[in-house]
Amino acid sequence: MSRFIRPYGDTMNDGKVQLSFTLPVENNAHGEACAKAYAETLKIHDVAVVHAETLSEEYTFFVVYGTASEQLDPSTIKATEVESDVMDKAEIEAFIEKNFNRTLTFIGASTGTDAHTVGIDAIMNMKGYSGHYGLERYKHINAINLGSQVDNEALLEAAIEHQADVILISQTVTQKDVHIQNLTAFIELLEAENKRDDFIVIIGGARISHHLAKELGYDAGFGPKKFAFHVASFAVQALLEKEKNV
Amino acid sequence: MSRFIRPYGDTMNDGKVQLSFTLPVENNAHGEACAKAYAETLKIHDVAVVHAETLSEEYTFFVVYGTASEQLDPSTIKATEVESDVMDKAEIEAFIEKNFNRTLTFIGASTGTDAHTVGIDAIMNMKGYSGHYGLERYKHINAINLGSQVDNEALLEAAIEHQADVILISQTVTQKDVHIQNLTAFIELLEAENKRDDFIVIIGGARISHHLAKELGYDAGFGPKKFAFHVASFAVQALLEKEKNV
Amino acid sequence: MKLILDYNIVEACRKDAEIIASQIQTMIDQHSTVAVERTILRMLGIDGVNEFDIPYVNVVVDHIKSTADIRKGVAYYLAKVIEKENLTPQAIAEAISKKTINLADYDSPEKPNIELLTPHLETTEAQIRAQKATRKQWQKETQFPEKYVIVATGNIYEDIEQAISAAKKGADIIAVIRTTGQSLLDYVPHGATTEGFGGTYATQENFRLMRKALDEVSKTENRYIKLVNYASGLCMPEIAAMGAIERLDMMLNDSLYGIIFRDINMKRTFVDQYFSRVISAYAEITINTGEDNYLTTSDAFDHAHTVIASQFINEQFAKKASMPETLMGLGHAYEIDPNLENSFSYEIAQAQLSRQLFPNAPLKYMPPTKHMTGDIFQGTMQNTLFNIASVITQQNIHLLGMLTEAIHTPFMSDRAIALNNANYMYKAFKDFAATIDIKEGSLIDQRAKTVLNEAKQLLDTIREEGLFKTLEKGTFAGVSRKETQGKGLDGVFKKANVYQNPVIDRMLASLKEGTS
Amino acid sequence: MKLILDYNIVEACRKDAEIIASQIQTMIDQHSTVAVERTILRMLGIDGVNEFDIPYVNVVVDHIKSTADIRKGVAYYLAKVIEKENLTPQAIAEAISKKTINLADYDSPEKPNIELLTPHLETTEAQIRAQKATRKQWQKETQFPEKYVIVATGNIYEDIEQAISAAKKGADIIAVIRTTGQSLLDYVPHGATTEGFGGTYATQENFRLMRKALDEVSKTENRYIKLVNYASGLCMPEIAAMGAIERLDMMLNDSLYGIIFRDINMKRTFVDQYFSRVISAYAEITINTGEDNYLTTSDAFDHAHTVIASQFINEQFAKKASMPETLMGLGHAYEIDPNLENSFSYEIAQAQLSRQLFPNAPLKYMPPTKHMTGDIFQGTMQNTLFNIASVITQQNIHLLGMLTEAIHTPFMSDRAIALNNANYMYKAFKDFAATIDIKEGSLIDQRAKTVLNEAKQLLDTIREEGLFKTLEKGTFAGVSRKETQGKGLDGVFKKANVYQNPVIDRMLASLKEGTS
Ligand code: B12
Ligand code: B12
Ligand SMILES: Cc1ncc(COP(=O)(O)O)c(C=O)c1O
Ligand SMILES: Cc1ncc(COP(=O)(O)O)c(C=O)c1O
Repeated sequence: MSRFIRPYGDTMNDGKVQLSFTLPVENNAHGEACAKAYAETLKIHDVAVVHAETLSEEYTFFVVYGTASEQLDPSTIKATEVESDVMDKAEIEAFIEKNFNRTLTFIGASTGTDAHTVGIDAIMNMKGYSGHYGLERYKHINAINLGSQVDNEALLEAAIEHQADVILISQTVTQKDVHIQNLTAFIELLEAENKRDDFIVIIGGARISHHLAKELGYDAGFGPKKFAFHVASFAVQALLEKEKNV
Repeated sequence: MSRFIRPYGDTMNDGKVQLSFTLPVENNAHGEACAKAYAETLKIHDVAVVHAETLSEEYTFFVVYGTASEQLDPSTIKATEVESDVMDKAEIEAFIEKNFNRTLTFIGASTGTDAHTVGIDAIMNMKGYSGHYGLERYKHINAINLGSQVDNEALLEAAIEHQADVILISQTVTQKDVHIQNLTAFIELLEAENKRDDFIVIIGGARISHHLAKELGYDAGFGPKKFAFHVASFAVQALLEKEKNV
Repeated sequence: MKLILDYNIVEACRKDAEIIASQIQTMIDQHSTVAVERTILRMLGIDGVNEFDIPYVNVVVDHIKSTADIRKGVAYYLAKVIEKENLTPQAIAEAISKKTINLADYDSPEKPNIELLTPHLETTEAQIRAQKATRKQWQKETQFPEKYVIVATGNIYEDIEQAISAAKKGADIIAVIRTTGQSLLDYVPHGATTEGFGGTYATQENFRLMRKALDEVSKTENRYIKLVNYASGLCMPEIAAMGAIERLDMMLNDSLYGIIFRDINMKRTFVDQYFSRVISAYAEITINTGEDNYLTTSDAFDHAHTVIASQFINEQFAKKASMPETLMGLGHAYEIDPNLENSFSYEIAQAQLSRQLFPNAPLKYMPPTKHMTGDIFQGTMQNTLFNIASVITQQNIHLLGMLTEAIHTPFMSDRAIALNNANYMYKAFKDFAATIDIKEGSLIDQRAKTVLNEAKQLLDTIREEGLFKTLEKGTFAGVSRKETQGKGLDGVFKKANVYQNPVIDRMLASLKEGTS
Repeated sequence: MKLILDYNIVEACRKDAEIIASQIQTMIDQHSTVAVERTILRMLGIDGVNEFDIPYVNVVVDHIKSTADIRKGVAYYLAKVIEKENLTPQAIAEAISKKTINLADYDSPEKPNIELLTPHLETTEAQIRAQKATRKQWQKETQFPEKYVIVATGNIYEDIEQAISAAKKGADIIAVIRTTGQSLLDYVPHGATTEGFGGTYATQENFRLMRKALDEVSKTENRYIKLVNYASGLCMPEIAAMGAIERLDMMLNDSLYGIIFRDINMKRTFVDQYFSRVISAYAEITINTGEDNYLTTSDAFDHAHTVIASQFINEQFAKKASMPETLMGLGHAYEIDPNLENSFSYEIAQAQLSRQLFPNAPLKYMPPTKHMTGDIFQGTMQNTLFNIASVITQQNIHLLGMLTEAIHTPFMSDRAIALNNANYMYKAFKDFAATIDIKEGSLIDQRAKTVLNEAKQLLDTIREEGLFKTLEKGTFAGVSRKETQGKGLDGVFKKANVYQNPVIDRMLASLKEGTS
């Protein structure tokens, strides 16, 4: 069903939005007028600059409320979502038992200079996160967590050495798109070594989405509020699919 | 000098903005995708939906960061500002002494059903506001504050009766533009009675700008952080101007 | 955490306040108002509007005012008509509207047979009792403190959407803010409405619609959600009656607010208030008083004692109306200037003082409003401090502060943020008050004592001069009002000898017997 | 507001920690590292990079490692060369780079005349003393608590813009966060840099540029603005020396952080840390330890005692380096889970415990990070509670929490909001702590006692097993590290008999005499 929506303040489709931004202008009437004009370039009208704060002589922070008249038909919006069924731990274990004649190896790391391990640990370690056990606790899964600051080269080497089925990469630092550079380099490395088809490769992190993963050439991407069972559900199904196609 | 600016996060012209809004969508991947798409209609790219909160089954609140690539040349932006010189209390008193042979009468009210008096009191009453005395304390000014909930008709009547030079109107409640309706009605009343040129008419309130005042046909408008001396500075100069033109 | 107070001073305050209220009560007992009379008509079952959209209760009262003798009261006339014509009150009202009956014709020296009204009153009373029973069934689920939010879209249907969202986010109480200006109307609008400014019309149909929606969400949330409106302005007792009938749970009800902020005549509203409090007591509706508003115009530090003094007076006014302390939602507010050094400590002194002075009252604690600005982040911090103060001084009716207070009436999301804020503070500070003592002689201790002493002095003065004089002097909120001015004075009249208000008599009797 | 503690337990903790630190100190005294040697070279005035952008200090040390005997130390070789060639240290380094000198040629059985290095060291020491004098002139203006914010744009010039804005909004301390990965570089990059990720390279030129900008803003603001960087990673003591020379005022400096979170070899970093703390003590630079980081991976409630135990150990490590308590910025953090009931009370117990255990230390208190989410409004509330906790437990170095912690390194506006938040809480809660007592037996009291007892037990265990074993067991932050693994181990060597570190000797002597 197609319908058009706008933001909602207190009346359907009133279009109310809040913005805040800093402009390199002085905090005076002219600066406020610039803030208003800038909000208007973003298709906001009836702009109220409700707060202007001096950050230094040449920078002012503004809080703005206004009305956005653009509309959106939600039925035209597709979320790029991981498409496999979500199973729980027991179901995944049964699935492996049924479909594979072996233990599956998942190898993971936080790569590059990224020292954040909490995310990858959440997925891989025994304890898990938020009450969801990590892969280490799954029957028929051999989970190898290389920790953090692992070079792309070292990760690939280890994956080959352990005959991994699935590679898991965590990236947390995203400033200046350092994660994109790092993730792109890994895919290029895989391709250069002619190994892209040897593994299911999954990425994750606070700013990682499935959409981004697909764009970069990965099999899947998982962001916040995703746990081991989400990741394993996808991985085992994707593996089966892959092995069928061989 | 013309230069182009964008919002500033941590690097000149990086275009970083923060938005928040509610959409009538469910809080799930599709809802987030809608939020992202909506932000994109507002010319924001690299949208990160950093927070999604369920308000009820069909409404979700989003906090979004992204990059606005529109740019603005501040030199093209003109702030509608009250153009008179700003004088202090003593200067205003001297100005009246020099230019008028009489005490000037200012009559003010919070009109319609508006019961907010703090704003008009801030301008008119002895005590003033934020350390700036109100008009009542000015030599050569007769300040008559009719208080709140004053009908447009009653205000005009009183202004005529007291031979007011200046009419001051305060409007605080702005929901559904009730202040615009009320202020438009007063100008229409003045014109219907052929009295528009008998007074300098000034409006004020938290959401009143000089820009709005001019649009509605008033002589000036004053918002937050404007005090009696601002208002009186404008009024006495405008009065002099008016009397010269007669 | 307790303040060590001199309870002799507290007792003296109560005594002063009792004398002050008694002085006014003498005046109240001698007068009635058009609003009181319309309320009696509503209790008799008269409802609806005529072809000119004028409520029948107004039609009847206006008719008596213009053609008969209002000083005798509506009960007098209706009893007479019923005796003669055997018509229902509604039919009488309709007949008056159609000008087929003239009440002046029923004026006669005989005493009216007021008992004839009893069956009609009983019908309404039964309805109110049923509502009380329904509320009681839920009440066990009610938790303290109660998180109170407002909806104010101007449109009852949007209000409902907003209220449901708020309830689902944890709100316990929903107040439908009234459109600006309704309090100055000398009638209650009729039907569902969608066009208010800064609030929604209080109409019986709107009450019903919202109560229905809240009953539904109460069921899904398995938690009773209370509904609030305003028994204030020129229709104060009528709205109290409507609320009793439609099961509102709380009513803003404070003459002093109307006098000071709405320029309503003091005699009018004191008389109206007395009746509305009797009704609310009968219907077990909690009232909210408006002392918090003083601090929106006067400085919260300098005028802290005016709030305390006014709470004492409001308490006595409520007692005169046979209201139990458990229904007295006395008001105060976190309006302390955030630029003041030690603002939090001063506020704790004040909030804890109110708490200890009125231990059985479900205190209503208002959030920062006056010092809120367009800086929504700063506003969030102000609301956080307020929430902390509310938890650690154990306030009951906790009005949530909106980060956009200085900008607009709340958006749905503003309310959600406010609820998150309060929920977080409840959790984080749960037992904090129990882990600390206030040192004697400390800033908080001394501040509380100073405020109490100042309140005592003020009450002494008011007792001596009388409340009318105090209001003229502008003691509360710096606003001066005269006994002989203000809106609605022409609706006040001295009762004739034959005057009777069977509603009040029955309710008071029932309250005294404890059978209500 | 004070906790009533058993100071016998406190003393026992200190004694345990002293033993633990002494065990490590034995190892430290027998070893040096490539970073230590490079630091000596820097103190001798060697600066700059060669045509391959390799710092001359690295050129020299690498040369010795590959062609001569690093176990004798750089001082040995330089003294020998100077004796023979009468070259400046810088000239020697350049000659080595050009391969016109081979230090192996200067190896000989005679004792080196280390005194020949003295004039060069004196030049650098004079520079450091001048910087101390400059700082002292300002210091009187310094106020406590100090509001500490980070800049982390990756570009030193943008960092400066951000720092100036922060200083103008009231920040007292500016930390330039270091680019991700620098700590793993075994050299210090050179020159002004504009390309970091999540932070900016620590280079001497960047230090200089920022110090200059802050000196200017200190003048306009009439308040000394302190500068912070990281003496951590594989170049720990070099950066400490650079900081001393360029008048940094504070340095993050904690081996345990590097071991646990950067997988740096423990022997390497303990040796490096000792030297860097001596330098910082000499230069009167406050160090910041990293206990707060433990709670980013371990739960703040369950592992509270690990923070306390580590603070005791860090205190003793600093004492071994002759550092006065007034320079020991021991770390802890408000990482308590906001979903925990009574989170605020538990946190107060913890923060006040640190405060009382280390009364003379300028404690470094870190804001919520782990439990921050994309909900910037909720984040504002979390930061508000943190700020309140900081004020009422009188923390000194108060790192401001950013509402966008979970999203990006701070924008200029994020920092301004953080400063407003802290300023507001300082004012509102100024004397709050003085007005309350913590009840004995209350939640806060009991919690503090429990944590102290647990810390004592942990210290007992560590004393018995040794710190190496403790680190292997993963006691801190749940991360396990082995003595024989980790980055930088190949840069550690046993000192030869002839080994001398004249920098450390001179500095310790001066610190002991109190003439530094
Ligand atoms: C803890 C933490 C640290 C700890 C890390 C300890 C450790 N052993 O991991 C310490 C203190 C060491 C640290 C250091 C630094 N940090 Co840090 N840190 C954080 C913090 C507070 C929490 C991160 C976290 O643990 N989240 C909890 C986990 C469970 O969430 P998650 O990672 O998103 O994981 C979930 C999903 O994303 C997914 N997932 C994650 N990985 C993977 C992988 C796969 C394969 C899959 C399928 C799923 C998956 O599953 C998880 C469970 O749902 C964040 C701020 C914040 N509140 O987010 C900053 C933050 C991430 N840090 C940041 C920075 C800049 C740094 C430093 C670089 C700063 C510096 N210059 O010194 C340093 C150095 C570290 C480095 N080089 O990487 C920035 C990153 C900014 C940006 N967007 O680029 C942040 C956002 C803080 C900030 N605002 O500045 N940090
Ligand atoms: C105090 C207050 C009240 C008090 C008023 C007491 C009184 N005697 O004035 C009380 C409690 C009575 C009250 C009631 C209501 N209020 Co009120 N109230 C406020 C509050 C908290 C502060 C307003 C204030 O005093 N500001 C301080 C003054 C000094 O600022 P100011 O008015 O902007 O004035 C300055 C300038 O604008 C200028 N100025 C103002 N007037 C004039 C006139 C002239 C001629 C000139 C030159 C300059 C000038 O000079 C002043 C000094 O710089 C605001 C929220 C907020 N924090 O802003 C809500 C607010 C204004 N109230 C609001 C509402 C809706 C109401 C009610 C209608 C709610 C209801 N339905 O019951 C009621 C009824 C009142 C009515 N019908 O008007 C809304 C308005 C929403 C909107 N934008 O439409 C607000 C924004 C709160 C909210 N978020 O919902 N309120
Ligand atoms: C006690 C009380 N009554 C009434 C009102 C407002 O309603 P009105 O002016 O519409 O009666 C308020 C508003 O805050 C109030 O506090
Ligand atoms: C004590 C300490 N040292 C160092 C660092 C980080 O710097 P790096 O990993 O770049 O050495 C931190 C980061 O929080 C820290 O707390």
